Amino acid sequence: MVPLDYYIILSAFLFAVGVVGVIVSRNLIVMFMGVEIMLNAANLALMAFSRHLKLMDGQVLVFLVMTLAAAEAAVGLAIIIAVFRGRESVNADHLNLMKW
Amino acid sequence: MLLFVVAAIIALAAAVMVITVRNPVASVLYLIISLLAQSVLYIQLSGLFVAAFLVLIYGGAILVLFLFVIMMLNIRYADFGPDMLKAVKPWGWIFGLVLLAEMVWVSMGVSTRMSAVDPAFGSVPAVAMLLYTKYVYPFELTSILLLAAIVGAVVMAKRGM
Amino acid sequence: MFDYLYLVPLLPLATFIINGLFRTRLSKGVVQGLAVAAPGLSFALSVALFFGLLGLNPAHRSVEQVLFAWIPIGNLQLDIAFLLDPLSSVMIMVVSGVGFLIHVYSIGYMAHDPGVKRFFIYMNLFMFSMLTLVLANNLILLFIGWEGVGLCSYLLISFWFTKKSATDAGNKAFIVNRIGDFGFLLGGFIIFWAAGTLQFNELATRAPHVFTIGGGAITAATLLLFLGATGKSAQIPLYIWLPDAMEGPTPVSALIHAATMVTAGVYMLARLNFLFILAPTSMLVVAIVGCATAFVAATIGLAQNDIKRVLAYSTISQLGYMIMACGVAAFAAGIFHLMTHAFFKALLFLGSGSVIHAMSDEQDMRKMGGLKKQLPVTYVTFLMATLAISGIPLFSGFFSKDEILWKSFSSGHGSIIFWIVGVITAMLTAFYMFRLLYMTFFGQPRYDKHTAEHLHESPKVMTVPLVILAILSVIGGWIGLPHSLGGGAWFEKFLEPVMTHAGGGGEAVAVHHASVSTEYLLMAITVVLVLVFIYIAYYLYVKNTAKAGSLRQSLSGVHKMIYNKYWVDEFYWAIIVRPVVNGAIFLWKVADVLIIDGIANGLARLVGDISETFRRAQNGYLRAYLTIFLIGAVVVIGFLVVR
Amino acid sequence: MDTWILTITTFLPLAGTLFLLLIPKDHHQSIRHSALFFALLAFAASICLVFRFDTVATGMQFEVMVPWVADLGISYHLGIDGISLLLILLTTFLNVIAVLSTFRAVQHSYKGFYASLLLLETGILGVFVSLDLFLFYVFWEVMLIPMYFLIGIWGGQRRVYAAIKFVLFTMVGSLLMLVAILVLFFQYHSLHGVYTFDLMSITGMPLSRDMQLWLFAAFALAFAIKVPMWPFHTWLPDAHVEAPTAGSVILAGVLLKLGAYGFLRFCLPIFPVATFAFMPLISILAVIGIIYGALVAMVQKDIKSLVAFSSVSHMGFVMLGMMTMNLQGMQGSIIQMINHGVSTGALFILVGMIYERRHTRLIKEYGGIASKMPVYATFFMIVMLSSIGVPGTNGFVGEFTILLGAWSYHKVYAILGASGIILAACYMLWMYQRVFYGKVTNPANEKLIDLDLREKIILVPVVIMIFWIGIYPKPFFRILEPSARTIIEQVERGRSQFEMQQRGRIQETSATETAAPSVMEDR
Repeated sequence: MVPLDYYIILSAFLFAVGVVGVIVSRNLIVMFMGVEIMLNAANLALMAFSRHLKLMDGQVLVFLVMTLAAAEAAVGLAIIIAVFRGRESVNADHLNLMKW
Repeated sequence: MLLFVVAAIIALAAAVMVITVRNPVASVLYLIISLLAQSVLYIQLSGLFVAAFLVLIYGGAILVLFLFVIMMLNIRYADFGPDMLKAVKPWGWIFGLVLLAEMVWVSMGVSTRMSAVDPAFGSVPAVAMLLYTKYVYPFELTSILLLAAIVGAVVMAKRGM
Repeated sequence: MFDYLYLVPLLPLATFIINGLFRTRLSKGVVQGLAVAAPGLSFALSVALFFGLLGLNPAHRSVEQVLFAWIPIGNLQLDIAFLLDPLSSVMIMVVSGVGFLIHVYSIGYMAHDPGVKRFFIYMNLFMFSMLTLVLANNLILLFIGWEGVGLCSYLLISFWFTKKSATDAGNKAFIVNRIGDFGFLLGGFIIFWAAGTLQFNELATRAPHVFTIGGGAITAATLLLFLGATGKSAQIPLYIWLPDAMEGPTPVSALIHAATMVTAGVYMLARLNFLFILAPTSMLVVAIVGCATAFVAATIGLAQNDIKRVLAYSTISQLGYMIMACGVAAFAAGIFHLMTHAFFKALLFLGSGSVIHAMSDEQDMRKMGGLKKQLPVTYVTFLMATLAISGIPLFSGFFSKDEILWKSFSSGHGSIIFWIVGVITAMLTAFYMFRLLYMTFFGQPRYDKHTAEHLHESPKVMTVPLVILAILSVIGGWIGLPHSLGGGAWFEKFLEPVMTHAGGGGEAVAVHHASVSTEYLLMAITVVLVLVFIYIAYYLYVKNTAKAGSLRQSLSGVHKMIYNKYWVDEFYWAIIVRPVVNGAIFLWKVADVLIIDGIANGLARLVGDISETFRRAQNGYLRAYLTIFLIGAVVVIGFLVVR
Repeated sequence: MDTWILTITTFLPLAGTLFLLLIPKDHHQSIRHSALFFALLAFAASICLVFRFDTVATGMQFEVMVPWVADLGISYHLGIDGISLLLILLTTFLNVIAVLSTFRAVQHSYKGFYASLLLLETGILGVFVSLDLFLFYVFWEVMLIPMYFLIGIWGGQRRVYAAIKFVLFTMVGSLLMLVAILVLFFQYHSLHGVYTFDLMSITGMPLSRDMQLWLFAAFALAFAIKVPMWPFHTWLPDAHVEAPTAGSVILAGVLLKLGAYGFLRFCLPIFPVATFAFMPLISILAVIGIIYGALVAMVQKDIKSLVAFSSVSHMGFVMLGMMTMNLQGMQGSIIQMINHGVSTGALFILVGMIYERRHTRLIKEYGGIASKMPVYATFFMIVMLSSIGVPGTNGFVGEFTILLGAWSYHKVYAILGASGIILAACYMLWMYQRVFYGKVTNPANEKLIDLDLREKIILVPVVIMIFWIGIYPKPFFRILEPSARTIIEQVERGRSQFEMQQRGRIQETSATETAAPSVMEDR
């Protein structure tokens, strides 16, 4: 049996990758995928704890997170489409009107 | 153990590729690979139902949506020109690593062994039972959430057409 | 019968309201008819009430009619209530009688004015206010009338509102009167908090018990009330508004600024005699102010050329007499003179109005002359009034003025100085009044051809009131024939119940150190001196007019001073009006805009500047925000981990 | 009926707001008429209050007490006494007038305008009826928002500046007041172990002298800004000049009264000791306000800001009367609030009428208006006379009783205050002369037309009120007397109890000494 902390540390690595992806990338879609990676990292941790504690509530939570991710992806992508239509770009740096 | 190591390496490597390749289509494909590897880990954690769900819904539906959008907007090797915020990239990496270190530092201490579990753990009926009894309200609420997301997405994407 | 007392002031109010509301719908004739009928009816009623009062025992000649409670708070119980006693009954007769005549006269005088309806509406409001003033049973209801007449005075002075000088004069009248009212109110406060009532009859019984004679409270209260009187009755230092008030139509000058309103101060002093008698210091001040005003105004009157201005200064001067009379505790004499003055001064103004009317609105006496033939009725009546005001024996003014002079000499509050100044004033009065008469009606015509063509005697509607007033000016004084001349001093007796409230009024009659022979002597001196000055006026302005010019030359310094009214207006302007206005501008521009608003806006700007520096962080770049977000997360987690 | 009548009155305008939201925005006519309908309905409801009101009883009437947030002791506690009753009447009355007066003045977004106006009315009425500090605070803040929009959207040139200034000034005060309310709340809990915001319970709560001073100051600042007392008045001219007519009417007519009402209802009864300590300060500020407002009004170039400064002066009278702590001054002060609401409200309406015709408020643009608009000039004259307190109009009754009361409190204040009536005559008459008298020199004024029927209908009730209060104010005094008496008694009793406690404590602590009893400051 693989120890719990292996999963958690893997989850931490995945999460960090997601964070870096969101920050470093300038492509809105890639940033979005960074968010997805973070969500999955959290899911993995949830699965591991669920197994460890022998409580299936964790799995239910994972299930709910996935539906949330689906909703978020749908709306997020719709926003990206709307932005792209207006600006002809998916560069996050072009969206800098939110100031002052 | 070996299975874990292989799957973990694939998942992590694919994730790194997601954020480093410049072609968004490739990114999506790498993400799918990462997800597949993670589903293996899910099965190893006796989450059969969730693992299936991950592959079907996440890999199948959500990421396909990503692909659709990328194709539709026709973004390939997006060249964004010079970076206006040069400081962001190094700081992002540095603090990402610090964050990682912190998380690892915290995770190191958790208990190691996992004991055996009932074979029914994580099976479809077991999860379903939980979903329709204890978590029936959140479950139903997610449907409303999804509905709202669909309406929102349609409105958002349709405007101006 | 006394139940109808309230109708006396209410009738003019009713016509005021009717005419005011339906001004556009009613024809000119109806408006005039109603407006004239109201004071007429009031007068009839007043006479009836007067006889009703005569039928009562002298001790019970005081009728109160409470209409409704006005301001009831705690122990402050003010009613809308009227008080009929000898004093107020005389006053309502004078006010409504003279008022009625002047209303009639106005029909003719204002016939061609486009604002005639408005004129009569204001006049009715005035009648109401004045009658309320004299009938009020408490100090504050009196104040309603007091300010009401002031308001009407303002409205009527500004009647020709397209003329800037008229509206300036209106404002001046109102504001100067307000200064007096300020004193009036404060005086009322002192009395209320000391005596717990403002109702005259109650006050009269309580005053001797709550105030010590010559005490600080009563002295302050009476002086403040007297400040009110100086405003309304145009005494030093607040007399300056009255000459300017001549900007109003002449009937207004006659009614408000000669016969009735300006005497309100005298009425008030007489009404509150029981208070003033308790404050000898105040009495002295009153007497001095009255005496000084009489003299100063008379000197100014010597050099004025505007016919109405001369009359205005004459009014101030005569009011000074009345005030002086009150100051020497001869309240009845003051009221007596008030009444006779109402007759002859109204007549003088109406006569001058007739002249002005005939002269196509010319008011400068230098452009008149020789009008005796063209305006016979006006001339004769004017002459009667002039004789009356100069104090020629048998005319009404003689009796009342002589009464005052005698009392100022003989009364316990009097002094020989008052008498001397009073006599000098009488001489000056005779001089300037005859100067006016001669310049207007005698000598060669000095008016131009155009005026001459339009020259005409006034219509019947104007001359009849003149004649009636002339008769009154002659015989009006006979009711107050003093003992020394074989009369019964009937007028004084009639007023006695009001004047002896405090027991002090008796003093006015009781002083008899001086013998009857002294009285004859003083009377004779006055009459002779007056006749001498009438002759001088005749000499200078009819016989030898060149002499008047050379006299003016030789006295140019004095002439300039009195011609310019001692520069009092300019003085007030420089030391009060200008500093106040400049101070106000300073307060606005500096205190308000610069300091207070500056602090408020400065604080706002400070906050704004601080946030200006911080808002630079909001550069709009998503990734910058995210980086900072990440740093924050790392720090927080790091803190939790390390801890 | 009696239980819910206050709630109905208070929330009728809110119902109107909601109803207006249902009407399509281009149906101008129906928007106006329904706004008027609801304003009239609220007025009718408040008239009902008068008939059910018991003028003899002391204490609150029509009380409703329903727990709202029971754990925190917040309750929906309504009730009125004579003071609130008159102010409620004033509010509903002026609101009808304000709605009527803007039938033509508002140029755009009618719906929002009337919705805000009605919402504002609910906020104001709420303040007058609530007897729970929390509820009071909620209404107090609710009121700000519609007023902000009224000035900020439908105002004049510098409307945004004025609106923000108004909101910031008010907020600064009310936040401090919130803190003070919370302090009271916890103080009550520490004394009695119960959480409550109920005014009736908090009134009479023993507080130390220092605590009273600080809390009084916090409350007083909020109210002083609202009144506005000198030197917190500078938001007022800006707000008035920029606000649309209806906004000015409500602002001057009712909003300013909230400050004075706050003093009466909260500051005085809750902090009796502090009241006596602050009396000289507030009186001095009031007197300064009277004279300062009048002087500055005299040199204004804009009619509206002249009227605004005259408000500062008039509200000075209100505060002076309140601080006299005797029946005459107190009742006069409340009557003066009504007077000021009626006559200043009317002045703003009148200015608004001419502004609609000429689109300027500068005095020098006018001159000779009396010959073009005689009816208008007459109305203006009547209202002006009421404003300068000519006897027979309402202004006199108020000023006279206030000054009479002030005289017994402190003669100097009375004298200085009375000098304000001289200055009032100066600035008003001078303005009247420059606007109405003289010849028409400005050709733009040649074509002015006189008032139409609607405008007369607006002004006639106001004029009736002016003379009613001036000639027969007895009904008003009768309604006020028990309430004014109650407040004075509360304050006096609170102070004497406090003094007795102090004396007791001193005697306890220094039983051996032959110390003289503590000398309390004498009023």
